[in-house]
This record gives sequence, C-alpha cells and structure tokens, in this order.
Amino acid sequence: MIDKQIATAQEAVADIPDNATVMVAGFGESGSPIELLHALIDQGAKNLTIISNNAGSGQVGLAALIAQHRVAKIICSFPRSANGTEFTALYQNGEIGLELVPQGTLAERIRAGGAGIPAFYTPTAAGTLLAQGKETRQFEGRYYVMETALRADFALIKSACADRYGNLVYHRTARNFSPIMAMAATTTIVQTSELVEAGAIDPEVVVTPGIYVNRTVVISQPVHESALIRQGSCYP
Amino acid sequence: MIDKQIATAQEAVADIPDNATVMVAGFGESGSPIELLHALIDQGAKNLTIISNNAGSGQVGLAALIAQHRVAKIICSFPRSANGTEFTALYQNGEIGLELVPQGTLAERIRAGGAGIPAFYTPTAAGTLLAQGKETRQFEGRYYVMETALRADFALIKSACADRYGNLVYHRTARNFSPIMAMAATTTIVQTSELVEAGAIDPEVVVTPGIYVNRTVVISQPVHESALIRQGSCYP
Amino acid sequence: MPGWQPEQMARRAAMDIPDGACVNLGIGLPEMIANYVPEGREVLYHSENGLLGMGPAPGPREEDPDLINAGKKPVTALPGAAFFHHADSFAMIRGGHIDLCVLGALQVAANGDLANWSTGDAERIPGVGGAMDLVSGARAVNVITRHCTKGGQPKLVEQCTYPLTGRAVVKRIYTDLAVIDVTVSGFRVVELAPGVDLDLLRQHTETYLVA
Amino acid sequence: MPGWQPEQMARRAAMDIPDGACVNLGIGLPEMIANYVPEGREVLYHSENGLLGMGPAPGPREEDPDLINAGKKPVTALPGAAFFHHADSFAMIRGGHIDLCVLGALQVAANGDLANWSTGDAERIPGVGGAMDLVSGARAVNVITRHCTKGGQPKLVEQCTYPLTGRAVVKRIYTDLAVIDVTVSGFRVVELAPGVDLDLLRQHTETYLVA
Repeated sequence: MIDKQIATAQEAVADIPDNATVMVAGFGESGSPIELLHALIDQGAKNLTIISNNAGSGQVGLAALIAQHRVAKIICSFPRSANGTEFTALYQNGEIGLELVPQGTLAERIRAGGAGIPAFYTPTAAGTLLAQGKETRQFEGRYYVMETALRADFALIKSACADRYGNLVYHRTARNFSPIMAMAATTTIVQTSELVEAGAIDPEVVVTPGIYVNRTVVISQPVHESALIRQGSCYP
Repeated sequence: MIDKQIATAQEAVADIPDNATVMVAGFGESGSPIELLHALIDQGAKNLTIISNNAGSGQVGLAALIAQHRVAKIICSFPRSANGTEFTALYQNGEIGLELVPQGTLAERIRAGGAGIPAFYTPTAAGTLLAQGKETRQFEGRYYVMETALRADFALIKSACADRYGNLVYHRTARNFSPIMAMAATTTIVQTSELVEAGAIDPEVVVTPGIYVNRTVVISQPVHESALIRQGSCYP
Repeated sequence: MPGWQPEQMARRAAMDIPDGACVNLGIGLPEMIANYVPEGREVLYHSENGLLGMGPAPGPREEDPDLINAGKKPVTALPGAAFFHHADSFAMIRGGHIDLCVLGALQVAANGDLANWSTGDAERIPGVGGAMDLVSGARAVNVITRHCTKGGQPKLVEQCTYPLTGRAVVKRIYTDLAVIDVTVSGFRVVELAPGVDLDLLRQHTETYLVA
Repeated sequence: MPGWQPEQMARRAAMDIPDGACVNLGIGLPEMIANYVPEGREVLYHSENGLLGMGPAPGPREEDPDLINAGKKPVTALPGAAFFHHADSFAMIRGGHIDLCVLGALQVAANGDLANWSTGDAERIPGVGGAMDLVSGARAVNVITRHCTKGGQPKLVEQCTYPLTGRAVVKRIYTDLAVIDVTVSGFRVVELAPGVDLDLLRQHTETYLVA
C-alpha cells in the first residue's frame, strides 16, 4: 500500500546531505515550512544551495538556517526583509552567494525543471543587468532571454491537507511556490496540517497530485514566522 | 459590473471572421464544445485554421465543420478517428493542411502561447521526422527540439460551471485542453452547463480564472458527440 | 510647494482605471489607488503571489497570514476570486492578461525606460521581486511617484542612470506635479496639478517636456 | 505455433510492475496489463488526458463520456485520484515523473529505437498522439507486442525502417515468444515462452540475439 507518511519532521529530513540543493516554498511567511526548516537546522546539513523566493525573516526558519552559516548560496527574487539582518550581514561579508532572479522567471524556471523543459525564452529582464551573460534572441521583433530549468535534490513544502498518496491542497495564498517546487525536486517533503483518507480530497480539487510527493509529515498546528518574530524567538 | 454572459451560442461566435485561427477544446468527444461548433458552422466563417487534439468524429461538431470545407488547416496530434471519414477524404485530396504535433508538445505550445513564452525546448520528437526543419540543441548531453508558442484569435471551450467573471470548473477528464486554450486565445468563448453566482465557486477550486474568459453562454444540456453519432446525426 | 498630495495622486491615477480591468498595483503608493476608483467601476485586482479578485485589508483580528498580497500585508479575497500557484500567476502576467499595472519608480526616461528595483548601491542587498515580469508582461504600465527624490533630484530623466527594470515600458506617469505621457516625442504633459505651471515642472524635470 | 497468448504476455509484463509505481499503459494490448498486476501491489495509472489514479472500466450504464482514458474508452477514477489539464499531464510525463510506460510497437531496433506511430504509408492519415512524449519522458519504456507482424515480418530489427517514435528509448520487450532486454550489446533474451527455443526465436528476429 502506498503511504508516504513519516512520523516526524526529524525523520523526514534526515537524509538531506551536505551540498544538497533544497527548494524552500513560501512567499514571505505564507507557505513557509517552518517546522521542516527547524528540523533541517537540527539535522546539521551544510553548504546547502537554497532556492526560495525570499531569504527568511527574523531569526527563525530560513533566516535561522542562513544565520547558522549552513547556506552557501541562495537563488531568489527578493532576499531583503523588514526583519531580516542575517542574510544582509553574511552577504556583505561575501559569506553567502546570491543569484538574483525575477520572481516570474524564478517560478517558470522551477516549473520548467518539473516539466522536463531544459530552457525557455522570456521577455522578462531583456535588456537589463539580470540578462547579462544570458543568451538573448529575437522572436517576431521582440527580445527574449533564454532561461534554464531549476531542479533540486529536495523540496520542503507546506500543505493544508494531504492523503496517503501525497495528493495536496493548500490554504489560500500559501499555495504560491509549493506546487511547482513539488514537481521540480527529486525528493519532495511535505509538512501538512491534516492527513485525510484517500478519496477525501475530491479529484477535481487536488492541486498537487501525489506523484510529486515523496514524504508527508503531519504538523497539525504549524507556527507562523510572524508570531515567532513577535515573541522574539531565535532558533535553535 | 463585469458579466461575460452572452444569450446564445449564435451571438457568442458571431464575430469569428474568415481566416481566423480557432482553438477547439476536447479530447475526443470529452470537452468538445459541440454547440459552439454547430453555431460556427451556421455562422459561415471559412478558411479557418483549427488547433485541436483531434479532427472530430462522425458528421457532427468539428468533423462537420471540416466536411463543409471551412477548415484550411488543422494543427493536431491525432486526426484519425474510428468514425471519422471527412478529414481523411479532404486530406487525401490535398484540400486540408495538417501540422502533426506530438500531444504533449501541442499542449505545451498552447500553454506557452498563454504564458508569454515564445519558445521552449523539449526532448519530445528529437531525432524523429516531426523534428525535421526545427532547431535541435543539446543541453547537458541530451538533444532537445525548439518548439514555438501557439496562439489563436478565438478559443471554443466547454465548462461544467461558470460565474459572471468567467471563472470556470470542468467535469472530470473533460478538462483536458480547455484551461490552456482559454489562456492562449485573444477571445475565449465558453459554453457552460451551469452559471452560478459570483462566490459560489470556491476560490481554491477555480481551474480557469475569469481573466482568461471573454464570453460565456449557457448550454444546460450539452449533447455528446457519441450520442449524435449513434443517432446517425449529420450537421447541419 | 504646490502640487497633489499622495491621496490626490492616487485619486488621479484611479480615474484612468477602466471598468472591468484586471489590474496589478505595486507596493506602497500604487496600492492606494484601489481606494479611489470611481463608483460604478468594477476592477479585478491581481496579486503576484497567486490571487485574482483581491479585496481590501481585513478588519482587526480577521487577518490570515495565509491571505496576503505581494507586499506581504493581509488582504481579503472577494466573491469570484481565484487562487493559483506562482507559475500560473506569472503566466497571467507574462502572457499579457493583466490590463494595467501601476508601479513606483526611481527613474523614468523619456523613452519609457523604467528603473525601480536598484540604485546600484553595492552596500544595499539587491531585490527585484516581480517588477521585471510586470513591466514586460502587463498590457499597459503606468508609474506613480513623487516628481523628485527627497533630495530634490528629478526622477523624470533623459536617460536612467540606475539599473533598468525594463526598456521602453512606461506609458503614463502620475507625479505630485503633473500627469505625463511617454510618447514617441518624449514626455508630454497631460495635466498639471493646481498651482503648478510648465516652468515649475520643467525646473524639476531633467529632460524636455512637450506641453 | 508455440508461445504466449495475449493474456499471458500481459500477465508476464505485469509481473515487472513494482509496488507503488506510477504507470502509463498504451492503447490496446498494453492496457490489458492492468488486469494482471500481482495481488498486494498498488499501482497508480496515469492517463494522458488528465487523470492519475485511473480505475477499471465502469459497469454498464455507469459510463461517463467525460471520464475516459487516452484510448477514449470509459474508465473510472479510484479514491485518491486527481484530474488535471493537458499541459500539466504532459509535464508529469516529460518531467520524468512516470515510473514506467508500456507501449505497443511496429518495430524495435537493437539499440532501443522504437517505431510505433507510422508506417510511412502516404495513404494513411498520420497520427502521433502522446507516444513521442511518453518515450522521451517516462523513466522506463517497455514494449509489449507480438514478435512478428500478421504477415510474419519480424518486429525486432537491426534498424527501424519505419519513422521513429524515439531514439534508444526501449528497455524491455514482451512478445508472444520471449522477454527480451535492450542492452549495450543489443537484444538479450531474458525468458523464453513455453515451447520456444533460441533457434525458433532467432528465426523470427531480424537481428542478433544475446542468449
């Protein structure tokens, strides 16, 4: 019987090795898999490449992983944060690499990685600094930049509800990068608020089919980054 | 107030001109907008380019449009049908053009057209007859074919349920090409079995956001192609 | 100093939003525009992070950290809204389905070039977000910005000195002093704020203005 | 003539489907494989037209023309199924998420080239469907086919004469006479059907067979 449930976040992330590329879902705190990130901090893997829209906030979640000097490079569209100082300090000291990618190009590169498309052309960034060193090509008189697919060894994502097959639905705008990151990683690890019987999620409304999911772990009351920051939390 | 409802199929397709490119949704009869196609037959536009996975079946719907010599060219993955003789006869007489495209490439080219991606690379068809004349390029040691986006002047699609914004949900595997064709056409015309109040479709389960839809027409009891064929129907 | 207050700038920009439009508003001043759309027009707001049909900020204690806008602030979803993932959201943008976006600016050049993501300052962490996608994808790109920087430097310039967001993308600019169109002949003044005359406007603009 | 009947071929192919696999079965003979998967294995079936978790044919009068497989025949959706659109369905295929597909064949070459969509006959309407996407995207591509055509022509050949579906894509072949792997040294016999010996197999194969 197919059953992707893992008992704890700790076990779910246990085999992420040093030097792995890890996609981390979320747009700001919404959809950010905080518990999986904290388990990854505890686990110790280092020299990671992170693909995520943001670089975390405060001293929890992704920002805490960065603060522990565990991230060699981040591929992201917007590393600045109102509460984020960890990334800034490391970046200015040259201790963390940054590949800045326009948000839509980041999303499309991840989707391409999941969809078996090695490269595509986009008008975004044509004629700007972020197209430097990239192939530019005209189609019907307009300039486009060639962008390549992004894939990862692992994806850490957060869902509202899962079944044993790994079918997922999300909560409102927490969906953001999760469905495409689930597609683009060799091993997709999901923290879910709820686990339901197979068939309880209507096949019409499944957002991420289970084929993209390798492990689910139930975190029934996930914390929110902003709540931790308000409490002055600092992980670990 | 935004309201995309049109009273009749006849009015909905009235402005499709000669020489237009028209995407027609459906995989076999499932999702095929038969009533819109029949309205298009009545309307008279000719020399059309059709983009559709199949070439219709029997003597109704798309097959009937073709039988009327109204289609100059079809871009499609599988024009053969158990009940389709109209396309065959015209094709063998050189009276209709055919661009044969692998099904996944067809879907991705339509999606690219809707997503502002002018071209992408795919492994599908590399080294085969269907890649002839197309740019082939290596990425990480594997060969890929460059495929370009498909767009259309009009898309004819079929949904199960719509609201006044044009938000759509579909019925089971009738979804197939509809969501991507809705994205890739300048004017998307939808026949829907049901029209509901705004808010009646949960924002979590909308498949086609209304931004992609221009016109909806209620066809509350759509006919099925196979039922018409069993009855020996021949349109008009 | 004469000219429009931010609310008046937003009100003026809102006048140009057509009924039935799908609109994406940038973070900050652009967001205010939604408050001033004239009665009787229905506008659908798009947020890059996967929402079409975005509504105003929720009441106190009705905030949901999973229902936010591109500026990461709590919002609501109106009846008829839809959620979707990031690749679908930017397909919507890149594919030309957003009728209008209104963004802030650091500099706008007479040919419509826009710089709004970086001053090139190496000390500052760069962040681009969705700005480059929006300017290359939306059917029309307008800008709302103060006419000059806090230091008094003109933002409407002959050529941008900051890194570009997009080339020849801006159509209309709403400032505290005027409404200005980007045309083939350069900046063209459409409307002056009360108390502002062409001389004053020209003093605060780094390039030629067609009256 | 000795060898396996179609049901036996399907049963043999089904033995190789691992527990938990996501599988796409081609139209015709390949579809039969689903009936013979050994007890205790759970397999998820994918259908190109937007269904993962496809179940068997429905009972009489339970057919829904909107719930069909890639062969356009009525099917069911099992608990835990998901529907999705065509671009998402082929992203699943092309992105390497389908563990195994089993297809029919016109010809298979010793290097794994597959021809299964066209005989090149100009009189016949060409149709390719999803075959080229499946062979280039699925993690493993197996073939199930009679060893020879109805006219007695070998289908396992040194080089395909028909237009290719994909180059060097086939991994294993199930015929009525044998199970054969494609290896770097060419076709390798894995198993012979009852009553079939290597001599017989070689008579019906157009190229060298490694025993």
